[in-house]
Amino acid sequence: MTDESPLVELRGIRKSFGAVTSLAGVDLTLGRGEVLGLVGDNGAGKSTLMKVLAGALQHDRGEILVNGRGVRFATPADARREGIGIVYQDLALCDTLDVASNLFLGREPHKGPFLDHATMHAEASRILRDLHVRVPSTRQEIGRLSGGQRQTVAIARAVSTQPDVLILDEPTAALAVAEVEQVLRLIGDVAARGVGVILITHRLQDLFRVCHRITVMYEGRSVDDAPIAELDIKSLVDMITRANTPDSAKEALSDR
Amino acid sequence: MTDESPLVELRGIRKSFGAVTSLAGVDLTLGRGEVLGLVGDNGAGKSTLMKVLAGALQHDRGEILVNGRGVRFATPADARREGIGIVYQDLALCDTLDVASNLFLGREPHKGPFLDHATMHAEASRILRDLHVRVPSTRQEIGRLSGGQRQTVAIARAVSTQPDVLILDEPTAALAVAEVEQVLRLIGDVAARGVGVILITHRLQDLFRVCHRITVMYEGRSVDDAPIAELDIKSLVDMITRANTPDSAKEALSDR
Amino acid sequence: ACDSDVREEQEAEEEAAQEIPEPTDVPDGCEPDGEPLEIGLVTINLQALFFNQINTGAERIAEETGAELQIVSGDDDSVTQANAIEDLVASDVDAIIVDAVDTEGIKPAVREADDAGIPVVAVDATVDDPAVSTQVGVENAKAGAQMGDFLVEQSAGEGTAHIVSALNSTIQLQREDGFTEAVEDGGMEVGSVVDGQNVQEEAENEAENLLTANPDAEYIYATGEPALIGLAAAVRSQDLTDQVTVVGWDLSEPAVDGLRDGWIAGVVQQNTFELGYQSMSAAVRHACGEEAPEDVPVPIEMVTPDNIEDYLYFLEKE
Amino acid sequence: MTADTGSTATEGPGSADARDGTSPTEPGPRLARILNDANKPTLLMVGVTVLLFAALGVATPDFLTFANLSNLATQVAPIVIVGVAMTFVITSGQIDLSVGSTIAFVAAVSAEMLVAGLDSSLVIVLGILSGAAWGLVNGWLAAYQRIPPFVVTLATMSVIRGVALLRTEGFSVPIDNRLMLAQLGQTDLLGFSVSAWIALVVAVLGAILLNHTRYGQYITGIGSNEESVRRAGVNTRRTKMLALVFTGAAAGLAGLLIAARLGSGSANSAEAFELTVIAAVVLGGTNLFGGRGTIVGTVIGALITGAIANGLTLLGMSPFLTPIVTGCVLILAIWLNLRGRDIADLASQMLGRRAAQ
Amino acid sequence: MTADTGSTATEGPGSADARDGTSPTEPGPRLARILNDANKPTLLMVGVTVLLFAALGVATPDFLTFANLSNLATQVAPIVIVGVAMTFVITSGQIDLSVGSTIAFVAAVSAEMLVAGLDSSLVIVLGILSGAAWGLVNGWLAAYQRIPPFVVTLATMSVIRGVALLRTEGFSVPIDNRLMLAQLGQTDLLGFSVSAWIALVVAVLGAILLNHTRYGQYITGIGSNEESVRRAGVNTRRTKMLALVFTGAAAGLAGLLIAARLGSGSANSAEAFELTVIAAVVLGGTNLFGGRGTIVGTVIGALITGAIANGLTLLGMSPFLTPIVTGCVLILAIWLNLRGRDIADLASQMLGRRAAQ
Ligand SMILES: Nc1ncnc2c1ncn2[C@@H]1O[C@H](COP(=O)(O)OP(=O)(O)OP(=O)(O)O)[C@@H](O)[C@H]1O
Ligand SMILES: Nc1ncnc2c1ncn2[C@@H]1O[C@H](COP(=O)(O)OP(=O)(O)OP(=O)(O)O)[C@@H](O)[C@H]1O
Ligand SMILES: O[C@@H]1[C@H](O)[C@H](O)CO[C@H]1O
Ligand SMILES: [Mg+2]
Ligand SMILES: [Mg+2]
Repeated sequence: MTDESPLVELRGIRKSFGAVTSLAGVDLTLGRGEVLGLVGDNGAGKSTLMKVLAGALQHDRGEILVNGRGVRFATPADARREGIGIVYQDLALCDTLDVASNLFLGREPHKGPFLDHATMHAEASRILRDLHVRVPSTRQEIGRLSGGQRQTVAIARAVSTQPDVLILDEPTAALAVAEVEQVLRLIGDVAARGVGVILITHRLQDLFRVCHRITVMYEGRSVDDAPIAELDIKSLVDMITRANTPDSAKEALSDR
Repeated sequence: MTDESPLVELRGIRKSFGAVTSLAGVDLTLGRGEVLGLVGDNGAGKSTLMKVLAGALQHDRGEILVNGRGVRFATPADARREGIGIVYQDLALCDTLDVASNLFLGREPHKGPFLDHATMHAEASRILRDLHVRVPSTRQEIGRLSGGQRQTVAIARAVSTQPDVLILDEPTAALAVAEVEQVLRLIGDVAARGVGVILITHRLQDLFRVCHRITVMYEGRSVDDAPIAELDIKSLVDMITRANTPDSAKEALSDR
Repeated sequence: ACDSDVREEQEAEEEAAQEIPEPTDVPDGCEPDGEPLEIGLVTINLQALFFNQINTGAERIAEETGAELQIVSGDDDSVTQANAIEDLVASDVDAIIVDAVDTEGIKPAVREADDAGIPVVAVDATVDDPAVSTQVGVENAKAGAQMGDFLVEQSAGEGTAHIVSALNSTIQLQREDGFTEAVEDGGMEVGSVVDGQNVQEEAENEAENLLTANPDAEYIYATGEPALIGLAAAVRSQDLTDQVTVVGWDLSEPAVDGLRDGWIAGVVQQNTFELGYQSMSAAVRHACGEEAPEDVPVPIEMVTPDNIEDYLYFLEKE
Repeated sequence: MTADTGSTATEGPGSADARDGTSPTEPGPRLARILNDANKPTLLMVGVTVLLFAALGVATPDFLTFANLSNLATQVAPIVIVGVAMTFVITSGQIDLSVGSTIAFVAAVSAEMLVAGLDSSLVIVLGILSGAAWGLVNGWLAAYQRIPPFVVTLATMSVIRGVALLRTEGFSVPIDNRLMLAQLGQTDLLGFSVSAWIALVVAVLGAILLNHTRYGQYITGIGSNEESVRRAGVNTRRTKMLALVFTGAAAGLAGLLIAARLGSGSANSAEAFELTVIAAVVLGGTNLFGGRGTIVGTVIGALITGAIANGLTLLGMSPFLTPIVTGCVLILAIWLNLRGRDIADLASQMLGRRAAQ
Repeated sequence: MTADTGSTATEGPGSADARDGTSPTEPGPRLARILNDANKPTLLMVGVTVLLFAALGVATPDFLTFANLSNLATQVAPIVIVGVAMTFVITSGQIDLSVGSTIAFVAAVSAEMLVAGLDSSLVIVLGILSGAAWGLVNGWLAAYQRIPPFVVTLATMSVIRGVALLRTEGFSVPIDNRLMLAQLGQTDLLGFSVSAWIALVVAVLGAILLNHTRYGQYITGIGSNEESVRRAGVNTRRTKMLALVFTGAAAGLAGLLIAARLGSGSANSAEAFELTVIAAVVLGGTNLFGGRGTIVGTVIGALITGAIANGLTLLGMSPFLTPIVTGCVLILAIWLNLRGRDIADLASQMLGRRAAQ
């Protein structure tokens, strides 16, 4: 439990849904202040893995270590307590609640037993303004926002919890150009403060702008891990699609 | 109603939700075999406009012309009949139905009064294979697929209806690299067959690979329209964010 | 057509309907403020023939005395009945007649009416409270016992009696208790008791199951109209008309058929029309400030296969 | 991806086109596949039902006799008939509270029509049609006027029984024992009542309609995401309205059968019937909020509730204890069913894993 | 984006930081804002209720008298009390069918306890606690054992009334008129009954809890998307269980008040009460599938149904017509409410447009 132990370490994580095996043994390491890119084909198991790390799903086998200490998250609340914040790919918003309520879900400002609506809306609009997010009103129901607006709210929520580990599952998928820039800048900022960031994205060029290291998943397994400096877009694409892997290696992989 | 009239023309489309005005007057033209990029900031009104064109929403004012003929879509079925196919940004899938059922929703193969399950699954797996889509099984409930898998099913559905106008609302947002390539190739293929394609995306580099022309929306209005040849990424970004528009011009815009 | 033969038979059978007995001793009525009397009647529900015949009787008296009668259904619920009485008090009726779902739970409402100076007549169900000006009704426990004695005669004090009851009706529980005591005193045993919930289909299902569980059942007692209708249907569907002897309460078409066929040995018939006549007459008298008796017992009739033809008017509504 | 279907065959070592997608329909290990594809909750419900029947059979010898099972079939028939239609309504995300009232209406009015001299055959047709007509009123108000079905059918529940009451003035209308309709209520075929056979036919037709027609797909889809189905070009309003017409017609049919069985039609019949039916549907595994429905489950749900009532009476249980035991057995049954699902999940997972190695 | 809030002020001409986001909370044109932000359905329901009261007042002079309005308040009090709690249950995507049985249980058992010599104050506490205890059973089975609340409460509905029946053997237990609890049922404060005042307090507390506490947020969020709320770190099981404890406790309170009013406790009270309560809640605008709830709406829903029953009796309507008219008025009320919403939408749209120019 020294300072040398990585911020997060996953070892041999496995997870099945009925007869479908989504994770067949994943290892992953994240350091303090590190931005880790997690890439892989559609259905490779990235989101499932992140749900496990965020406590939203329970894995069948394998270990999770935070700061070198073995943990088991029975609920997302457990993971939160360990300082893990996440933007889910499906955003995990409540459509009938308004923007501010979604932003503060689970940690609403309150005065005694009562919600502090005024602070909530004022804070919400401040946070959104800081993130350069434009929504018609913080009182708008979130189900009525555009795809990009929804996503920015989800990002704002995760960031504003000030986590030690920030997981972003395709956070920029629905964002316009300027908003993407904003998010990339944000990632740099939080990492500079020592936060460990895991970024899942299919926009490979973004990875090269913010990541320190890349972990590649393939069919439920972690198959590669390399510092970004050793990679270029072409090699990365090959790693994801396993285009260069000879059949024999694939075989070895499948038998593992 | 000559062959000279564009495939689709939208004139002065306006749409409000209660007090929120999403579309404040949009013009748009699409030719046969043309790939039109529709871009704009988050919340600019792109999805709302496409829902209007697909009959999913009814606009308050303005005209829709298909092949030079004024039409009014009361339901999505009406738009379908005019040959309009669409991939919605929210995908519009039914989570508890399986992959094949979603793929054929509304046009299920049948033998007499009965569903032809065998054909349905065989066809579904053929279509998905043609599109290089990988899902665990065509009998899997769609709610249990990964984000990218869901999106490919939605694309496969829209394409397989063989529409005259194909609307793609951020179709590649959740897709991995190879799948994105696949979709871009597909867009080129269908356009070559004379289909008009409207592509909404925030991945500007993709626009330059497949589009002929770009229409830019800003705060519910169409504000620019230019052949792709006249643009580069920088100028496009400026058009979207209206960075170069002097305040006086913005003013004029708002007063329009 | 499928039914043509039967239709011919039916026509041939068409017989003159019997007349409902006329009311005796009808009050004169009055018009206190130059307006006709307004009387409210809160009944239990509108679905049993029984209650509707009380209404018919009351309406007849209303016609003859020139009073206005407003009937409110209690929908089998004591709170609904209390609400209805409250509302009738608010619209300032001259008297209220009530057939209580819950003979205890109605008391505060009755007292409220009494406090407002509105006389209350209780019909069918006995409400034991000084606020009630007149009781018109049947002694259920006693009549149940009478039916028990009748069955003991039939069985010569041997064998087991089963019961189709309604646990949600106070009166029917009293009938069950009276009956149970009498048959046990007479040497018989009480076997299965099932709950028909005062609903025909429930009673039929439960009676059917009772018959399956007791394949050699000989004697069965039904405590009310829905129970007897359900029991009769069950006995028919199980083809047991030759084996069982049924006794119960309240005439209905299936009960009459059973009496004619002989496997229903006896039915307690309450004089429903008389209940209506008497309660309305008492209400009118109280409203006009006249004297009326505190207790009007309405005798029951014991209908048997021998005298059934005299009571067919109880199948009529009016 | 290591999935049960075709993983070894198409994605394993040596498969050159692994990159080009799996062949999703290729057959995988049989048992694991069936456990995964089949409606697991339903399979388990069957198990729980068998258990319940066995337990009751052991507890009282009368229970598993042919005569009693035949009675049971007759007793649950109306619940099954209306329950099958209700499965469509609930699967589409709607609800129908007016079925009990429609039963009463049709029972009473049919008896009146018979008294008025109409022929049984005509009365049967008119009875079902008038049920369907009330369903049309419900469906139009719910689907086209967009009033929540709960409110619509709560209101019509009051109106429909009210009309029946008004017509009959509370009088239960006797049906002459010799008329064809009354005879139907007393006829047996191969030891089972006509009602039971009709219920069987309705259930089979319902299962086909739900699982093997476009209509069934749309019903499920609407319950899952109505807007998606509408955007797919389907007339969702008509689809939803039709479901309510079905419950109306089914209630009409049930009303006729109940009148035939009791030999009289009463505006008093089938009070609280809606709850019994919805209970059978939900107990069977159909999601109360829509999107998932099973006809087999509904039949089983009806059988379970019917068997508990029937069995406890056969056991000679005190009527004061019956409701308590009924409730407890209900909870036990559904609990077993849910826990069983966990076990089956585990089993199919282990089978799948072995198959994938 | 041209929106009603702050559009002129922050996004209009001359605003330099338009690119940097709007100031979403800045005040816009008042009326348009209120129409847009306030719970439109609720505002409209108030309008419809006023209309109904006016119509009944015109039809019968007795209706709008103070004495009758006071009666009406007493009559709807139990519906409001249980309805407020039920609003939480339904908003969270659950349902509670056992409330009627709990009322009967508490009414009967409290009467028994009084007969046994316990003090009224103790009986009141025990009555509410025993209601809450049944709610805890429901909540534990539903939230922690994951049995659908519909099935759980259907089963306990049978069990709870069964226990009450067993204890009282079906007879109603009289309460001595002079005991404090019975006195409560007859006391007026400022012309309104104790029940009515308690209902008012419960409604106010409920509205605060739903709209101004975290608990209320989570209830609404769970009904909208339970998994999202769970992922936000909230203990959703406990939240859902608590809602069922509320309905249990509320039913206990209502049971005490009903027993006090009737001067007796009966295991047969409040049959089908659950339907009345759910009707009031849904009529008031709470979504039966969860995610949207309104306490004011529930109170209005209870008032509407109560006023119809009360008004029709005052009108001297034939009991055979009453259910028909009741159903029709219900449909009319909700239809007006929905159409009215369209009109309000139009109005706020036009106001918004004018403001944006
Ligand atoms: N609840 C579930 N039940 C069954 N299968 C599931 C479930 N959730 C995920 N899966 C399967 O697990 C696999 C991995 O899914 P996951 O969402 O983790 O992929 P991903 O790497 O995030 O893909 P994408 O890039 O498309 O988001 C997929 O094949 C998916 O179908
Ligand atoms: N049903 C609705 N009710 C109220 N406002 C709505 C509704 N739908 C959309 N809006 C608003 O209309 C505006 C335009 O939304 P739209 O989804 O068309 O944007 P978009 O250009 O597709 O954005 P994105 O790039 O984020 O997908 C947004 O401000 C949104 O909040
Ligand atoms: O006395 C009556 C009748 O016997 C009827 O069968 C049911 O309710 C009771 O009040
Ligand atoms: Mg993913
Ligand atoms: Mg969009």
